[in-house]
Formats: sequence, structure tokens, C-alpha cells
Amino acid sequence: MRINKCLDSAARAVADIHDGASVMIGGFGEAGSPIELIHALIDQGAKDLTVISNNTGSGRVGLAALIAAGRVRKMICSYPRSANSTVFPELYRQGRIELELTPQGTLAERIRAGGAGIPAFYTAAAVGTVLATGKEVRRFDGREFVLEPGLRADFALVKAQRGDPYGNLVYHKTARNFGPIMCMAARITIVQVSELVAPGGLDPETVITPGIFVQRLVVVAQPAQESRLVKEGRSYP
Amino acid sequence: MRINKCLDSAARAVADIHDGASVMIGGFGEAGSPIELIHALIDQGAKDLTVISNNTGSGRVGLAALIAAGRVRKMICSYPRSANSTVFPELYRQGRIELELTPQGTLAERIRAGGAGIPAFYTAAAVGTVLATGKEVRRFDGREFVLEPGLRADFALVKAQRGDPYGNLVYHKTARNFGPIMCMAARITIVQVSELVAPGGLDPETVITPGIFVQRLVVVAQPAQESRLVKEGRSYP
Amino acid sequence: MKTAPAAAGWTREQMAQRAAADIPAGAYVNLGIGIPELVAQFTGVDAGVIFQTENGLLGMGPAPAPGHEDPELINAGKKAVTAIPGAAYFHHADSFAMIRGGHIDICVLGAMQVSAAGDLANWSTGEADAIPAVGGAMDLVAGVKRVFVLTEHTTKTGVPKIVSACTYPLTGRKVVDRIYTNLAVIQVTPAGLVVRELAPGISLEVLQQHTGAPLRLAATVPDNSPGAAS
Amino acid sequence: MKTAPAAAGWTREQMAQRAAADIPAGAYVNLGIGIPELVAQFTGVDAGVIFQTENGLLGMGPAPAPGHEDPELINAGKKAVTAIPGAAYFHHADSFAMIRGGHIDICVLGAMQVSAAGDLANWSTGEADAIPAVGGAMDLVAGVKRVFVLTEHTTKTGVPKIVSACTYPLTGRKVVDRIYTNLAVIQVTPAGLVVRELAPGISLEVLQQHTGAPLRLAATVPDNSPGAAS
Repeated sequence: MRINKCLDSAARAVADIHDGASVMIGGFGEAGSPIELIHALIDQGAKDLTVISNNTGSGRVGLAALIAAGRVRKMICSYPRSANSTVFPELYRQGRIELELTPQGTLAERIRAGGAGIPAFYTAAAVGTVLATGKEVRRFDGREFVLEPGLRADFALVKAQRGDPYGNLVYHKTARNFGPIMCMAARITIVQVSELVAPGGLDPETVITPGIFVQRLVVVAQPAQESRLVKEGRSYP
Repeated sequence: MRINKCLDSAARAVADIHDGASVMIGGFGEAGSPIELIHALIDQGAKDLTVISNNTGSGRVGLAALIAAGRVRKMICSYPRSANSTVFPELYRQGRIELELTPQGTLAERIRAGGAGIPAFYTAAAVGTVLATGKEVRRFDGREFVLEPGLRADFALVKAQRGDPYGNLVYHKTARNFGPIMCMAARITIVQVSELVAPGGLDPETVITPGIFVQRLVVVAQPAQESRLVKEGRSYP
Repeated sequence: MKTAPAAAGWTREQMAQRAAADIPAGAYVNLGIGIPELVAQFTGVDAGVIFQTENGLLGMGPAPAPGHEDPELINAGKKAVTAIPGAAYFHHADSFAMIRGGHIDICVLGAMQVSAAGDLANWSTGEADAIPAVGGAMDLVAGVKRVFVLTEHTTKTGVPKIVSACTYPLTGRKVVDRIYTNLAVIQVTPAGLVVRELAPGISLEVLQQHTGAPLRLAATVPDNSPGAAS
Repeated sequence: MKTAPAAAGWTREQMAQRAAADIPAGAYVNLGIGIPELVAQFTGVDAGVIFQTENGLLGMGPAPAPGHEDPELINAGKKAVTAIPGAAYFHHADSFAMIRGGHIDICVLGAMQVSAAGDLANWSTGEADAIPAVGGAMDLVAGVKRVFVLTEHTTKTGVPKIVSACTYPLTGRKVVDRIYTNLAVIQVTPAGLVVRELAPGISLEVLQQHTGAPLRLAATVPDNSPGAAS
């Protein structure tokens, strides 16, 4: 009867992601990108997705493959182009994918606010730029700020280093990035970990994501490295 | 030339706290209360302080002693009464100290917002209650929220478990409470640690407060336990 | 059948047990100070329930053995507690992100008054010389998915705590889902208060006499009368 | 003295070194992608300077030795880096709390255009088929205490990057403090652009020819002429 959030496959973990769902996908470039969960989502077939992720992937694997498969209706991100990123730019120029561009810190804070029950907050980022177009501007202490809404999603796909059956997580170096806040902001958070430990196997002082923010856990012991797959010219499926 | 934020005494660390300063003081009850820094502040003599702290101390030591010494003009807190708390209630009934009562989660988020450069945010806490009186109420997705301002301070006094010369900190169990966010929200953050380690002595994956948020560090190897002092009937000075 | 202030019903432990029985496996639960703390005796990690305390701990365990208290491992009532294997510590803003963000499934709180609409008053008498102290109550009722109130049915002097409209300052409007008292289990519904269960020996009439708002009986109510098979 | 597109001045390394010299001990610094990355070669932890990278690391060290790269220890430009002893990792919201909250002392950024008022454009050409990508630039210029721009003085085709008013979409208004180019060090002041230093062999006249906004010389400017004692 104890809580155990582990599932035996990525396929089962993503089985109920529905057409039209909003999906947060962790990672900054390849660091922290849950590539096996993304591939399971490609296999699963859900379409018309709104994907919230800092980048748009590279090559034709992982997030780029999901976009290439035509499953993503809209991207909410801060940096949709990078080295080896061709899939998104092509579809975008063809008008086949929508883009909501958000400054990176605003994106992170919107996700954190969504997870923290804050419907909106003010930030100075983007004031006086085209990215503030149409947004409420308000003055505090003589300085201008824009109102930004919190961001939630139906699902989050996140990669972590180690987890326990309650969903407690620790991450690896700069692969932490958007993981902890996306875990907070989704209705169903699905995490792939390289290693599973028993409850008590993580020092409670060092847990980065408390288990309450995680609904499903899958072990992927040897996650693929996106940049290596890209180098090898691989594509998924 | 490397950064070293350590000072050799609590007295030196608090020397420039000026009359009229706003001071955040960490702790939830006695857990995390920086009692030696507070006593150094009593010795130092600054008055007309605005103190931001969840409680108002107990007995006649620590925060309660600072209040008893007549140095605090105003308290911003969520829970100004507790077991063995008599100093604040007496002064409050006599009209000799001001109180800004804030729900605990709103207090925490206001401090975090202050530290994160967010001038204001919306929360549902206190909607429809007297604590929302005079506050802007706004509807998002059909639900009412109140606007709350971020909170910053001139100084923060915080207790942590271990630190390094760069100011990186880890805490002890539930003594963490307001420490990490107060470190972020003050112009000058002063921390007492039980133990000092060399740079690299803390695992970078487990640092709770990155050193950038800390300006001064003092080692207090054996901090006093407030409840024991209260039990012994001690008062400061 | 008794009618007057002497109506006894369930003990505090039985009240807590009754509330615990309604907490499903998988739930994350925050327990208020007082009678709600007793709930932890009747459910917990083995039943798939994890307790959060808003001062920064998910996976709160029972009180430590005497002599093993750590003054820096406490609950929101500032009492010494323990941490279960699989616990996590975090700071106050993260803790209330959990609460405000709707991640806690149930909180069990004490009450000074609950109204028929589910308004809760549990933080201040509003008297001029009272020291107002709200703590995390307003954040909890605004953020937690379901709010259970666990309280004696009346004050010590027999004044109803369940009322048509609260006279004390509110903690939150329309926030209470269910009320567990020594006399009954009552559901707050859009159509008013519905009695789901009566303590042994307590009739609806007696309950109504001790209640300041109209009650009606649910379609099915378990038979808790003293003579019923248990 | 040369006048035309051939004005050379400082090398990229010298530009970075010149900017590094203005970073005081105790500073927390964020370095943008491109020439700004070179600044780390001329200052660092031994000079009391700590680098932050917005993807979640305070205490960024130099690139690892070949073969020791960790694809999950990277900087904002997605290049492999190392962490110094005394580093700390954190998530993106905490990282931008650091940036937005005014805790970073200096950021050094590249530029497409800088205006006389200190407006910066460094994220988009605004062309119809360009893929707009802003990253953390808008958060950095809004939150960091002082913004240094480190850039070639003109585009490859000799078009001035320092202009009266930016024609590209802005990253932020009135955000730049100082501009380090291959030709000069220029301070943005309320009264316009003030030249604090000229690269060897560059006169104010030549500099002005390559600049799209009026310049004036600071009261004291170090003598960097080729013949001067060094």
C-alpha cells in the first residue's frame, strides 16, 4: 500500500497523453532532455501538442523528431534555433508550426508560478521590446514591468539522475535546468531516471524535487546522448 | 584576492546596521533563529528597526530580547504569538510596536519575489478576509486573487549549518525554513554557520544557498538553543 | 437519548480515526495543530499517505522517542517530529508553492467556526486586545485541494461552532469540504450541510440542537446506533 | 593614420582583456556567447571573480581537457565547461531569480547594435524569415546591475554597430553601461557617448567615422598611441 510511482516502461508512462495536450519537456539543449520519453511519445502517436521547452531540439532525434513527425502544433520556448537545429526552422518558415517566444527567465518564472499557484506576476524583462507587445505594463517604484501569466501543462516529461519510488529526485549538474519547475507545473509529471533507489536512499537534505511533484517514474539506465545520435546521423523512429 | 566573506566576529558582521533599517531574521520558532547574530545586534544598539520574521521570539532571549529592548518599531510576520511569547503581546497591547500581519505563504513568497526581482504577484491566500482589506483584487480564470508586493530588506540575519568562504550554504533539517529566501532578499545578508569548510568542501549538487546571496559569514560553532535558555529563565543581555 | 450540552459521541481519537478513514492511499496531507495532529496515529506511510508540514518537510513521521528530539526538526506546531525514509526538506517558499499550487490533496484543520457555505474562521476572535496570528491557515485553505475540519461540535460552553454565517474573522470563504466532529460527519454541499454519519447515540434532532445551521440527512447514513452490529 | 574599413585596433583577445580589467574583485559575472566568452581567460576565481551561467551554475570554470567533456555540464552557449571548487548548481527559476533580482554585478554581451542612449539590440534582425530566438538576453539586460557590450566596432562590411537609434528589434532600452570594441572603450552617459580609451593608432576622428552616433572624448584618456611608453 506504500506509494510506488514506478512504471515498467516509457510506453506505459506516456500512454494517456491525448491529442491536443500541453506537454512541458525538460532540458537545455541536450542536457536534461528526456530523449527516451520523447521517443515513446512519438511511438504513442499523440498529435496537435503544445510543447513548452527551452529549445526545439537538434538533428532528427528527441524533440526535433517529435516536431519533424508533425505532432507539435505550437512551441512555447525562448530559443528555437541552435546548432544542428533545422526541423523547427523549416516548419516555421512554412507556417506549419506556431511559436510563442518568451524570454528565458520569464519562461522559467512562468513555469515556476504555474506550479506555485501564482496566476500572474510582474517582470522587467522585455519591457520596451516587441516581446512586450499587447502585454499589460505597470509601474512600481518608478520602473516599468510587464504582467506575465503562470504556465501549467497537462503533462511534463523530465529527465533526472536518481529517484526513489515516492518520486523524490536529484539531478546531474546543469541537466537540472527546467526539470524541477516543470515537475511542479504539470498535472501529470513523468520522469525518467538513470537510477532508482529505495525510500531513504536519497539524503532528504539533498532532494531537489520532492516526490509530491512527480506522478510517474521510469528507469532508463543508459539514456542516449542526443549529440552523439545527431553526429551519427540517426533519426527517430 | 579570492573571495572570502568570513568575518571574525558577529559584532563586526552587524556593525553597520543603521537606525531605521529593515532586517529579515530567519527561523521558524527557534529552528533556524540566528540567536548569536541577534544578540550582537542588541549589543550594537541599532533602533527603530523594521523586523521581518515569521514569529516574535519567546522568553527574553533572541528576537524577543531585541523586541524587549525597544529596538523594533514594526514587525512584519505571520504568527506573532506562541508558547512563551509575552514580550511582543505586551508591547503590542500598549501600542508601542506596529504589526503587519501576513499569511505565512504570502510572507514567504513576498520575500522570494523580492529576492527574484519580482515587484508584485497575485495569490489567492487571504481573498475575502480582513487581511485582503485595501489590497487590489483581480480575477484570473474566474477566481479572485490579491496583489502582493515583493519584500526586500537592508539586512538579513540567517543561521545555516555549514558554509564556505564564498558564502555557499547548507542548512539543518527544518531550520532551513526562511533562510534561503531571506538570503536572496536583503542588500546585506549576514549568516552564522556552525561549521566553515574550504571551497569545494560542499558538494555543488547539494548547495542550498549559492554564495552570491551571502555577503558576510561568521562561525558560531556551538549556537545556543533558544528553548533551553527560555527554560533556564535567561534573558539577554 | 440525551439532548443537552452533555452530548458526547466520539472521542477525540475516534474523530481523528474517522477522518483518517476518508484519506485515500496516495494522498499528501497537511495536518493542523491540535486534534488534527491525532490523525497521524491512524494513517501514514504504510497506508500510502504522506504528511507535509509547512515549515519545510515532506514525509513527516511520528514524534521521536523521549531524549531524541532535535529542536531543528519540528512541525508547524513547533513540536519535535521525525522524518520518514524518503522524506525531503525544503525552504518556506518551496513549501508554500506546494500548498498554494494545489499539490497537497487534503488538509485537516481545527476551527472556531464553520459556516453552512463552508466559510472557515480559525485564526482570530477579532477582539480588540487579541494578538492576531494567522500562520499558514489562509494559504492552506486557499491552496489545498480538499479541506477537512476536525473539531469538537461546540465550544466548551456548548455554543455551536457550525453556524449559518461566521461571526469571527474568516480564514477563507467557501473552502471547507467536510466537517468531522464528536457528534457527526457533515459534508458541505452547494445545497447546504448534509449529515453523512452520526456518532453512536446521536440523533439528527440532537445534532441539530447543537448546530447553528440547518442540517439534512444524506440518502444513506451508516447505522452507528449503540445496538447496531459493528 | 588609417581612416577606412581597415581600422584594426585591438584583437579580440585584447578587447576581452580590456573588459576583464574593468571587472572588480568580488564581482559575479555572466558572460554572453561569442567574444564575451574570452573574458574568462583574463580574470576569474583567483582575481575574486565568479562566473554564472544562466543554465544553472555559479562558479563556472574553463573548458575541460579534451575527452573530459560532460554533455550535461555546459554553458549557456551549450559548450562543455567545468565547475570550480565552491560551485553550486540550481534550476532555471533560481538562476533567473539571481539575474532578475539584481544579484549579478556585470554581464558582458555581444551586440548587433547599441544606441547612444544605451539601447541594445542583440537578438533578432527582425527580418520576416528570421527565426526569432531571444534566450536569456532580455532577462539579463533587465536584471544585471551593469551591462558591458563587447563587440567589433562595425559589422564585417563596415556598417557601424553603434548608432543614434537601433533599427533592429531591441533587447532592452537604456541598459548598456559600457561598450568595448576593437577601436575604443566607450561609456554610455546621460549626455551621450563618451570615449574613455582609444585603441593604439586610432584617433577620435577615425573612431567617429566608424560610429553612427556622436562621440566626445573623456576628460582624461590614457595614451595608447603606438609611440607612448607602455
